[in-house]
Amino acid sequence: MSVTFNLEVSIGKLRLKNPIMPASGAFGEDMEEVIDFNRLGAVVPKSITKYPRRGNATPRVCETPAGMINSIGIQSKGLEYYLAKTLPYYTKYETPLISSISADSIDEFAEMAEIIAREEVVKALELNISCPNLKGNGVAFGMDADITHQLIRKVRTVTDKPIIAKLTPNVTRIQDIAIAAEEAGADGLNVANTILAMAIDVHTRKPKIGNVMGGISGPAIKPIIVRMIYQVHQVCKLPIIGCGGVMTGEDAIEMMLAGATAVQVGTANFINPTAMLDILEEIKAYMKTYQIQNITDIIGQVKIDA
Amino acid sequence: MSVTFNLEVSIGKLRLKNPIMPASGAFGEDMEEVIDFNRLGAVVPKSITKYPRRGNATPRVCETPAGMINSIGIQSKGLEYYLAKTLPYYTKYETPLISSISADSIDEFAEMAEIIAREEVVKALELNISCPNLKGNGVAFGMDADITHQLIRKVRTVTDKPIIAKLTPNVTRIQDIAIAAEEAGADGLNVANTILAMAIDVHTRKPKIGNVMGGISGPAIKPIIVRMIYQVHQVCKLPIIGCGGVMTGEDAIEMMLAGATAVQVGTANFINPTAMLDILEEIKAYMKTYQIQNITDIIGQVKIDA
Amino acid sequence: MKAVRLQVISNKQVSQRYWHMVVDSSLLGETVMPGQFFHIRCADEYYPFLRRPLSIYRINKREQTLEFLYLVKGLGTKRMTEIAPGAEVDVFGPLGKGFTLHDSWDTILLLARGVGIATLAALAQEAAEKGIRCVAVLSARSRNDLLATETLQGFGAEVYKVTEEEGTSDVEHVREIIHAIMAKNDIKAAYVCGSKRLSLLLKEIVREKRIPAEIALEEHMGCAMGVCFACVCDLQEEEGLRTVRVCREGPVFPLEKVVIP
Amino acid sequence: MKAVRLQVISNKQVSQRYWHMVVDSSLLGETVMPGQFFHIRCADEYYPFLRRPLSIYRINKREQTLEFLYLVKGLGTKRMTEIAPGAEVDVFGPLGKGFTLHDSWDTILLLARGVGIATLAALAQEAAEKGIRCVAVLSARSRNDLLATETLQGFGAEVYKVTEEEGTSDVEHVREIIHAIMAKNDIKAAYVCGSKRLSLLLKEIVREKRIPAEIALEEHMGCAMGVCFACVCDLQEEEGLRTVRVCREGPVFPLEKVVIP
Ligand SMILES: Cc1cc2nc3c(=O)[nH]c(=O)nc-3n(C[C@H](O)[C@H](O)[C@H](O)COP(=O)(O)OP(=O)(O)OC[C@H]3O[C@@H](n4cnc5c(N)ncnc54)[C@H](O)[C@@H]3O)c2cc1C
Ligand SMILES: Cc1cc2nc3c(=O)[nH]c(=O)nc-3n(C[C@H](O)[C@H](O)[C@H](O)COP(=O)(O)OP(=O)(O)OC[C@H]3O[C@@H](n4cnc5c(N)ncnc54)[C@H](O)[C@@H]3O)c2cc1C
Ligand SMILES: Cc1cc2nc3c(=O)[nH]c(=O)nc-3n(C[C@H](O)[C@H](O)[C@H](O)COP(=O)(O)O)c2cc1C
Ligand SMILES: Cc1cc2nc3c(=O)[nH]c(=O)nc-3n(C[C@H](O)[C@H](O)[C@H](O)COP(=O)(O)O)c2cc1C
Ligand code: FES
Ligand code: FES
Repeated sequence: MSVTFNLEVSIGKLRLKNPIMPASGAFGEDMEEVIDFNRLGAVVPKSITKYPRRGNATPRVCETPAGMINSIGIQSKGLEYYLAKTLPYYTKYETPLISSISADSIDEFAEMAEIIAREEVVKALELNISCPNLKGNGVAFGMDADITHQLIRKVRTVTDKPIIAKLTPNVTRIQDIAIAAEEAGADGLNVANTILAMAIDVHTRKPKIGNVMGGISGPAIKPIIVRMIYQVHQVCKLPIIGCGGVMTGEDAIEMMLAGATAVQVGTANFINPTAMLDILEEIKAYMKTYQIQNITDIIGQVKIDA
Repeated sequence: MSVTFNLEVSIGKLRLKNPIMPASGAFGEDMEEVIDFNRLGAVVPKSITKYPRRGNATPRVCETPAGMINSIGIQSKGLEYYLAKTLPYYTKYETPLISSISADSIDEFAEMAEIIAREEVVKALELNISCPNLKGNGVAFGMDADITHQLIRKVRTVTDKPIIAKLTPNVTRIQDIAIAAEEAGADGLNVANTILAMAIDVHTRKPKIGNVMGGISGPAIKPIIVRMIYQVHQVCKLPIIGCGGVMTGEDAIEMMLAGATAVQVGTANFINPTAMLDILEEIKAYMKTYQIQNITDIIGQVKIDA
Repeated sequence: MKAVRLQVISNKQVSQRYWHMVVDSSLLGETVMPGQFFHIRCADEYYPFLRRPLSIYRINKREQTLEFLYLVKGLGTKRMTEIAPGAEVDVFGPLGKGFTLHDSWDTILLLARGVGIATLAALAQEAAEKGIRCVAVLSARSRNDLLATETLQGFGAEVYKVTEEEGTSDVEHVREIIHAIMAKNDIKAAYVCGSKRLSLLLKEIVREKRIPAEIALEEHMGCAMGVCFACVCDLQEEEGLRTVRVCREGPVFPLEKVVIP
Repeated sequence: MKAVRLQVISNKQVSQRYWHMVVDSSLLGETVMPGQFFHIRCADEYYPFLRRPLSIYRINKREQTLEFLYLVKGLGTKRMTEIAPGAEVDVFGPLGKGFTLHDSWDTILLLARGVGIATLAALAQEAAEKGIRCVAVLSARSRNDLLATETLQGFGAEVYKVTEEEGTSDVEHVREIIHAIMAKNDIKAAYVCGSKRLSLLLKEIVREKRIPAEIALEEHMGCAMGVCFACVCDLQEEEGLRTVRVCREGPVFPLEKVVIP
């Protein structure tokens, strides 16, 4: 008796052959030597900025218990290079590409989104609204529900391609931001970016990150992200992409049970370069064990006692 | 050449012989069998509520990478028992006692604070404003700067003993809450309580905590707490008690470099029952290595490149 | 109760899912009672992070060793299997209150499911030392899981085995066995560990027979020293429900009082 | 470049602070060049969490082994010392670009500080195989730290040693040594690793002497495969500054281009 296991999921009108994709900033062309991109649900290159940026001072990463802090500072070659080189590179893969965009203002988001969305190879946009809003005292767009609403609404007017808002977890009530993004017309939510963190070397007394603070990722924060996925799923109908600390297939399943439709894998790629493919195999094994035919059947299926 | 190392620190008018004390909820009378309470900077019993409470469903704890989630639900024997039994028990120690108070409303905080502060053995109050405000949709008091201000202000009117506001890290800008507490007359800030988290058993599909969500503590969250200590120290003059993930003397030093005056140790006690005393020895060794005579000399001394 | 590093004398797989560890307890310097447990650091890491509670399985006063029998369940016990003889293991204990056993009793009944056998084995040992007879009903998934029975038989216990594998472990069958045992023996007290269903069964039987019974409970623990209130359960007392800590007031409780959820 | 589990043949302490590991590379199936490195998982845990970059110290093509020489610095390298022979170590590599060495050169200069010796040792080995003479200036805290020099001497290198312990490691003294070496030998190229001060010194000297030089850089790494941009440094190119990744475009760079911060 052979059963086929269906891993397909959808984020708005974007259909993915499976729910596993890389997290922006922890993936790139150079990984083609270690994994077959065609086996992924989607590819998500590093967030792109309008103009080239040099990024932050080194050290840019440091290790923490079960996690790492990074402060790369969106080092980027700028939109021009992205259109001329990065996007064309990915045309050789059949896997849908999600473009992650970082910008300094709402207008810049809209401007970039419009240009990028025009590209055939781009199947969806992920708006990194966790980056600081230069016009708002440097507070991240995604820390404010109103600004999030304005930003998504504006981008919505320039493209019909699916828009995913990548939320920041550094907020009091992520549900409010999620609802704002939903009402403004987003097609999906990424929960979430890194949590602001800091580590100090007690011997040199210097911050372990050149830029003083950075974002913590990895298994350490997974329980916080799972909670946020669950909270957002309770109040909002949009498909959620879970992101933060996924190392194994079980971690991905946990996020899906909490309410995620798809899952991004970031830091795990640094520890295990084939993590995404291993996770896919582990998900298949789980489906087999529990005779789950469609992976969509487990989304939000955490059992809460009445 | 013998140098003496001075570990004394002050929180308002409360003088502590050293900066190490337990975190509320991870300490209790039963620990007297494993450590000498007289060697601690302070003792902090479990948060007390006005009326007895049964607490939450089990399991109440679960393990996460480099951390744990708990949802005890402030199981408490109530104020009456606390006054009759708990406080008198601690009179046999010379270590100052900080009373941690949890309440359902601002008035209840004030009422309890007034009663407890009258007790001779109580040297300071720690207000657990991370607990849900029953009159505010269950949102924690400490998630709102205005409510925090009102709460501290009200308690300030009923006692002259030092008031420490124990902040919740589940906020967008902890600096705003810290400033509100400072302006309202707090003498110190505890940064911070646990971060809201969730874990799901992928086999049973049930939350690993009976109460669905709980607070994550332990080394996993230390980088987030260190960041918050640093942020609060930048904007606010009050002494800070750092709390979250301290396992070793170096962790305590790290928090002090970020801006903490004292440090609480919670979960570490579960892993190593003599953690607090070991941490004290490690701090002394550090002071010796770097010839630091007064521990206060390192507070906030992280070196930031211009 | 203290945290000490004890040397591991042996640590071996004894059946498909069970391991057995012997440690040198000469440095412990505390008396250990059947039913008590240790909170064990399975690895010197931050994940597994928490200690794991394990009952004392055998107490060898003369050789100054302690033994644990453990089921390899998740990360913690898996790491515990990796501790090599000669290495040290960080144990915190002895913790909690043990079983009540009166010298005057001549026969007692032990009812254990799965790794609950580990907890009751120490009691069987003490009973043997006191000249008290034990009749034990051991339930498990498979014959393979029942390997520990040999220890109990070594203590002179009369052992009945039931397993899922053989289709003999249903509650009604166990009830019949217990009734048969009670018909043949003058059981003075009964003890149960490791199964909710069997605990409810025994509760019913001892209520009828009016004999004392104790249960050793398991609950997820944080501190294991009574300060965190993670490990609570409810006792039905005359004045109403009373919440107690399994690590401190337990893990052994009077069976009739425990509210089995 | 791939992540494979290789068997550890030996892993021994070779001096107070240094360890030496030999692994069986027969399963690697990739050519390894001096100056390249591996990103090593020091323990199968979540803390240490990240891999650690270590240069290849010796490449034994015939025996199919690779060797690493490492300084025990923090948590990761400490855990690495605990890997027993026979166990496996998860290595990812070979990564990065190696040194440039022209067959026509007859003598080269190596300038290494501390564990930078490990990186240059592989180059000395290749030079020996190509019949190129090496003169090496090795700097370290103590004589004890200089134990690796024996390997270099084994490759026929002429070795000068300076240490803090003996007060011989200051930049001016090293400058004198290098000038003396250059007076006696026709140095065709120079290589440096492990010290900012010595790199600046060598940069100055080779600029005067108009010989090519390379530097092997160290930077904290996340992915080590070029995707995270953690490990950047700046190169001074004709068109201006260019930011490159140490793990991908490096770790070996033309000394004259590197902006030493
Ligand atoms: C007083 C007491 C005595 C025990 N004696 C024994 C014994 O002698 N032999 C034996 O094999 N087992 C015993 N157990 C159960 C044992 O503690 C668990 O099987 C063990 O903690 C599982 O850890 P793990 O890492 O393998 O599993 P995981 O499922 O990965 O553990 C995850 C977390 O859940 C906790 N946990 C999981 N199951 C239990 C459980 N049944 N009870 C308490 N905490 C649990 C773990 O401690 C850990 O914190 C006892 C439990 C208690 C409370
Ligand atoms: C390309 C390259 C080759 C290297 N080759 C060798 C070698 O052959 N032998 C050797 O002993 N050392 C070498 N190093 C340095 C080695 O990577 C560090 O000493 C090691 O990572 C320290 O890890 P730890 O856990 O012991 O120290 P910790 O200080 O605890 O490490 C904490 C974090 O900082 C990083 N880190 C600390 N120091 C360095 C450093 N100098 N470079 C990069 N990351 C660092 C660690 O990787 C880790 O992420 C090399 C570094 C690079 C970049
Ligand atoms: C080195 C690094 C760089 C990152 N760069 C970006 C980025 O450019 N844009 C973005 O939206 N997120 C970025 N992130 C965040 C990740 O996409 C992801 O949200 C986060 O790492 C949590 O997932 P993880 O725990 O699986 O890594 C970066 C993360 C890391 C570790
Ligand atoms: C089991 C447990 C119970 C706790 N109970 C309380 C409490 O009653 N009141 C309170 O303010 N904080 C409570 N906390 C939070 C701790 O005081 C502390 O803020 C948190 O655990 C972070 O510190 P740590 O990482 O050192 O444990 C509790 C924490 C744990 C683990
Ligand atoms: S485990 Fe902490 S009170 Fe029992
Ligand atoms: S370490 Fe990631 S780019 Fe070099």
